[in-house]
Amino acid sequence: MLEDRIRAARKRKRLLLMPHLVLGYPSFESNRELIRTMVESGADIIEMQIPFSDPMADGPVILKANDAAVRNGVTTSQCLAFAKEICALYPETIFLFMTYANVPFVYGLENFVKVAADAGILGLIIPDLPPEEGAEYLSACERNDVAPIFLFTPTNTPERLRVLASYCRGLVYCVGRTGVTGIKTKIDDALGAMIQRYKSMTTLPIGLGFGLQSKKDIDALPKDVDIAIIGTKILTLHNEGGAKAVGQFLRELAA
Amino acid sequence: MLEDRIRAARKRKRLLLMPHLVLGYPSFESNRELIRTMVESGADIIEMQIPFSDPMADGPVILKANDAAVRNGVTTSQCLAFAKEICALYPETIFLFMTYANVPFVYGLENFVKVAADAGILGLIIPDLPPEEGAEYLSACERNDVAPIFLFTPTNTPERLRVLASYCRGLVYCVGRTGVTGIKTKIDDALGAMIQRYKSMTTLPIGLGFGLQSKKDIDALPKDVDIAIIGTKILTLHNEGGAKAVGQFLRELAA
Amino acid sequence: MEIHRQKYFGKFGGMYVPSILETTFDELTQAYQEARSDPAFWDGFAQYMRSYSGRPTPLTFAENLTGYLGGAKIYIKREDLNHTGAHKINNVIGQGLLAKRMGKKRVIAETGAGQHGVATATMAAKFGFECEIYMGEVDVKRQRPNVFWMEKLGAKVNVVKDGTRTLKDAINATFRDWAYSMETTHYVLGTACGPYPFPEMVAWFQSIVGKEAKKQILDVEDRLPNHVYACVGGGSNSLGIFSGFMDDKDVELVGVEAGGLGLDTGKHAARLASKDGKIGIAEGMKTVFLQTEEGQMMETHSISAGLDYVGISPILADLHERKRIRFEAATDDEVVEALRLALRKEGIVPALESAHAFAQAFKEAPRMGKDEIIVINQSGRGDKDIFTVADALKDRAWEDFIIQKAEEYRAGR
Amino acid sequence: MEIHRQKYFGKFGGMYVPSILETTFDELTQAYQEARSDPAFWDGFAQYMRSYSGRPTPLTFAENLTGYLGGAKIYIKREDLNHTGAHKINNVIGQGLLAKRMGKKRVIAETGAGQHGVATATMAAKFGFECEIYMGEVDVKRQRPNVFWMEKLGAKVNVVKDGTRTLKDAINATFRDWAYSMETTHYVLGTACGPYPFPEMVAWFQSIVGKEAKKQILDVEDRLPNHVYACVGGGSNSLGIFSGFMDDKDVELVGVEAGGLGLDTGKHAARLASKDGKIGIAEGMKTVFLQTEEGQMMETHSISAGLDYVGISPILADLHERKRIRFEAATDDEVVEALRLALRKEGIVPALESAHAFAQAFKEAPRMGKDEIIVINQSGRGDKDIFTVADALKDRAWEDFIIQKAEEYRAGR
Ligand SMILES: Cc1ncc(COP(=O)(O)O)c(C=O)c1O
Ligand SMILES: Cc1ncc(COP(=O)(O)O)c(C=O)c1O
Repeated sequence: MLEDRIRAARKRKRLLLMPHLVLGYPSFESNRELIRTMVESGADIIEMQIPFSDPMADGPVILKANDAAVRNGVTTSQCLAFAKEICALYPETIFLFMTYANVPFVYGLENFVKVAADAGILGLIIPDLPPEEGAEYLSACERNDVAPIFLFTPTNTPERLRVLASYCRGLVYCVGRTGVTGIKTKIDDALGAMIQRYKSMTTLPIGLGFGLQSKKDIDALPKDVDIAIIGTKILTLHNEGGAKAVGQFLRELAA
Repeated sequence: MLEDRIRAARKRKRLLLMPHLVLGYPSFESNRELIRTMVESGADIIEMQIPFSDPMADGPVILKANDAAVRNGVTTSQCLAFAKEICALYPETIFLFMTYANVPFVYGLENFVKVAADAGILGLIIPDLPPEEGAEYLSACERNDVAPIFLFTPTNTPERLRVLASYCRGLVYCVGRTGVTGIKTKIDDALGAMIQRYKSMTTLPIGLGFGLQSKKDIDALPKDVDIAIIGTKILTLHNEGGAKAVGQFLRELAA
Repeated sequence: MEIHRQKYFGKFGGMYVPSILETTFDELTQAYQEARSDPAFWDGFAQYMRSYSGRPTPLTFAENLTGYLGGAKIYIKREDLNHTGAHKINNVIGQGLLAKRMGKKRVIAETGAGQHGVATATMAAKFGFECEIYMGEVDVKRQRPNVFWMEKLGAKVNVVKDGTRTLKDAINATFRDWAYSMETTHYVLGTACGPYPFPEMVAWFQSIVGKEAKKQILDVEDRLPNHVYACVGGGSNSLGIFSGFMDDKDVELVGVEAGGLGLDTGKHAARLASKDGKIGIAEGMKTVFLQTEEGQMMETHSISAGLDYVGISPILADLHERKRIRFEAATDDEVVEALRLALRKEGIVPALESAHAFAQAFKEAPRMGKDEIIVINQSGRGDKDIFTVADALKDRAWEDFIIQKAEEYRAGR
Repeated sequence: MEIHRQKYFGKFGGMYVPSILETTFDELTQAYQEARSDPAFWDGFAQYMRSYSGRPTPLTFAENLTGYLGGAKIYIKREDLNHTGAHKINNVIGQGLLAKRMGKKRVIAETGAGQHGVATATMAAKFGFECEIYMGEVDVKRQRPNVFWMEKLGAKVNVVKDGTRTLKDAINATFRDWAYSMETTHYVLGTACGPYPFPEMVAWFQSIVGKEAKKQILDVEDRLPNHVYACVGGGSNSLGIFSGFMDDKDVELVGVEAGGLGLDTGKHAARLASKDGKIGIAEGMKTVFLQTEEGQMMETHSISAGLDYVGISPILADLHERKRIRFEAATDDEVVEALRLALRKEGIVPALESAHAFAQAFKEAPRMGKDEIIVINQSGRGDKDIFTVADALKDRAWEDFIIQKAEEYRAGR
């Protein structure tokens, strides 16, 4: 389902935009405004992170947002309810959840995937849940037609990429360089070669993430990239200039 | 010589008084005034301590006086010259030196004893120079007719007392209790017994020291005591009330 | 004890790592397993510990405590006598030798009490690695002397200001560093936690403690102890000593967690001894954590930085479930009292961490028979805790000294 | 080495004690000589050191320093790994066993660096003695952590405000205590100084260091070292290690004194390496002292409290005169630099005292052949010196920490 939706959108647009936000940060009210702006400014896919106290794969900016949201007392049920509301509001937009394994684990994995799917969530990104640890997760995703999305990273061997690809659905989340979120990727020939390598392992749409900063970066992206994933930059803009600044940035990118 | 002088004095007086002072503390000028007062107030024997930086057998009061005198830069030569002046001034009074082994050792032991004897000093008390370490000292004393005075203490065995007695000349310096200077001796039967013990080891006059505080103490002294040695009390009085206070105290004792 | 050579220990453990780290973990797992099946590696390790760290550490008979408490005979395994002052060096030298084998040039580590940081900085100086240490801001404050020495040993200390600013956040920060640096860098994890192979590997290196202790008690008593006590932060010192007696079913093993202000106050770090612990996934492993209903890791509390941790070794979680180890907790107050008693009676200065094991043993020993034998693992020495101990005992002279020192510093500026 | 069984060592030594202490010294001499001729006593002592203090301490090959300095092969004898962190415990346990044999109930001691005070307080706790420690006011200030632990170990610490308020005044104060208390009390003198039998007795207990070191170097190198370095305060650690090689005439022995601000500044504590030392009598012995023309003991200076002493062991003064030991001095600055190098290259933290031996060895090693072997005695660990080292290195973060701590204390009052 996710893959189909992405392919359909891709028909209308050379490059899809996938901004990120942290649920409950600074508040759900603010999330609502931000998502409306994102949708209106050309976002095709929105990655909603359910906050976690120990987001080991996130850099300082997203980490701080997680800390704040957790301290605000954001609950998983709130996030699921919020997703249901939002997905209904913007049926044209694709919504994904990103979170860490403990959140669905403690909620009840099976139930989490089902409720998320019912809410309209099309895919899940759980960076600390590799396929080997995720048998229950994978089968719940399959049953509920939610895409388990895995990350391709530069350090993964071809064999490993093949394994990841075999479990991945909807899109592959490609990492431009080593490291956690929030570090700028240098867009050069090496990146092109890397995307080629990823591409040769999968037929899924390619999302490239981590560190995109400007329209110039977007224009320089290798042509095989289907989706530009923008995390830290969006959060930084939002922290500094609110939804307005995010909207302006997305419109520039989409232009 | 010392013994004869003491016996002669003893003929005239039941109990001789032997006050103590630290040379150069607080100044030689002050020492002159103090000695004059002592002589005029009934002192028979005066114990002049040549200050040392590490007076291991002295209690806090005398220790502080030593520290101060050393910091004032008092020299051994000054002390010897001072002794010469004073002995000439008060030929009726007996003057002794008290000091620690390093002072004469560094000055030159042989020479020290000779110059002291020439000055008119009749006896030497060096608490950290036991007879076994003092061969040179003992022979210098003998040659110069200066009395090497040793201490009898409650912890010494009879054998040890006999050894000390055999080297001691002039008087024996008896310690009323264990410890260093400045602690009050309880004058009771035990003390009487102790003096008896000391007395049985020597024919020399008996000086009893350490901790005498008042006329009452003096009156309670066992009859075998020939000399009351008064150190810390004198220094304390001098610190608090100057030579005048010392004089008053000595006059009381002599009364 | 045959330590499992598999990622799970019962239902705990695993390898919950982001894909960016997978290759590193594969490489590490392979290097570790090769080293483990090469007897020369262990011999080299043991030899290094002998000539550099002073192993074997003694087993001291605590005659006065035994008499005072009036029950079981008490022995103390003296990990405090290790170079750098705690058992942490065992694991660190082991991983250092492994990192050399893997051709790494740099090491990174998290630290709570700072003992593991000092040990890692020490090993890095000795082996010629570059070194960075991550330490929570709260822990930096309460363990400044250790920070000082890490820096003087040439390590860079990064103060972690995320989350609860304690050990778990330092672990996350170190994993983040590793995600950039893994090619040149080895992450020297400091306790038997984290993704496979860390729990098993750290327990393996620490098993040197249990091997020695078993031999030593047999040498002096010609029989096994009845009870062995160890404090439990992540679980490395306890697994170290317990491993020597794991297969001896008659030896009771007692793990002592941080009871903080009391198990019913919510201010503690007792994952297994309290009712507050729940199974979860974080820091790369599935184990018991102190977490909210929502699965958020909680703030923990302990007087000892080294036990102030939300998670626990998956190996211990399993042994708890299988009832091989009994878990108890000692409160801050009991710990300070135990420290005082150990100082006065035996002239030893247990680290506040180790003093938890002492506190529990002191509670139980008087009720035991005189024919019973206890071994307490003194995982480290308490010198590092001087600021904490002085505060706990409200030592006025110490405060005066610090105030005067501060005035000198101010005047010099 | 056959240590002399007589009061004098060449022209040094003796027993310059007030008659009030003579009986005690006779009793002590007798007890010591009996113990010394009873092999069971030494065995008991060695066994105690094994099970309580972690002996034998290792001999560590300093591979990085060897490579960095490019000359002789450097080994380090690790007295820092003893319980309480220095060689002082060797002597203290020895004297403690003797005091028990003599039926004493109380022990007293002087201390400079505080290591001997901590060791004595530790022994007293372990053996059940009452304990009082005398320490100069200057030393209390620079070694506060040690004072803290002495008190927590149950000892009373008496601050000595006489004279120069350092070690020599503490020694005098302890003798004064002893003059009242000798019946119940043993004076645990901390170094190879003072009246007979202390110099010889302390050197005897410390000879455990040299015995081990000799065996260890023969084990690893199958030959004796060319040079052995040790720092010299009173002389106990140096005599300890040197004793193992005294009769091996080809082994050069190098004693390193405190050079302070430099031998030509008058601000040092080099009794034998400088021209300022002269023979004299104080603290109950005849030996070389730093004294004025008038025979008054001088104020000395050293960055390390433990070497900041006017006198020196009469045994060393004699060995100096007989040219068996070469004496050198290292300045405060050289010592801080040596400490820094030892930390960075080997991950070890020598006490500032011990760092004097390192400094001198570092000066000389580069000029030696690669076939030569050096042993340096690391007499203690530098944890205790954190305030001094932080000040010497002007560590801003440490200052900030102390200032903040002081503010907390002030706020709490
Ligand atoms: C002395 C000491 N003991 C115990 C611990 C707790 O860790 P673990 O449970 O891994 O032994 C620490 C941790 O820093 C420590 O420093
Ligand atoms: C670590 C250390 N080394 C050396 C010394 C100097 O004493 P000695 O010359 O007796 O070994 C001291 C004295 O306190 C010390 O603490």
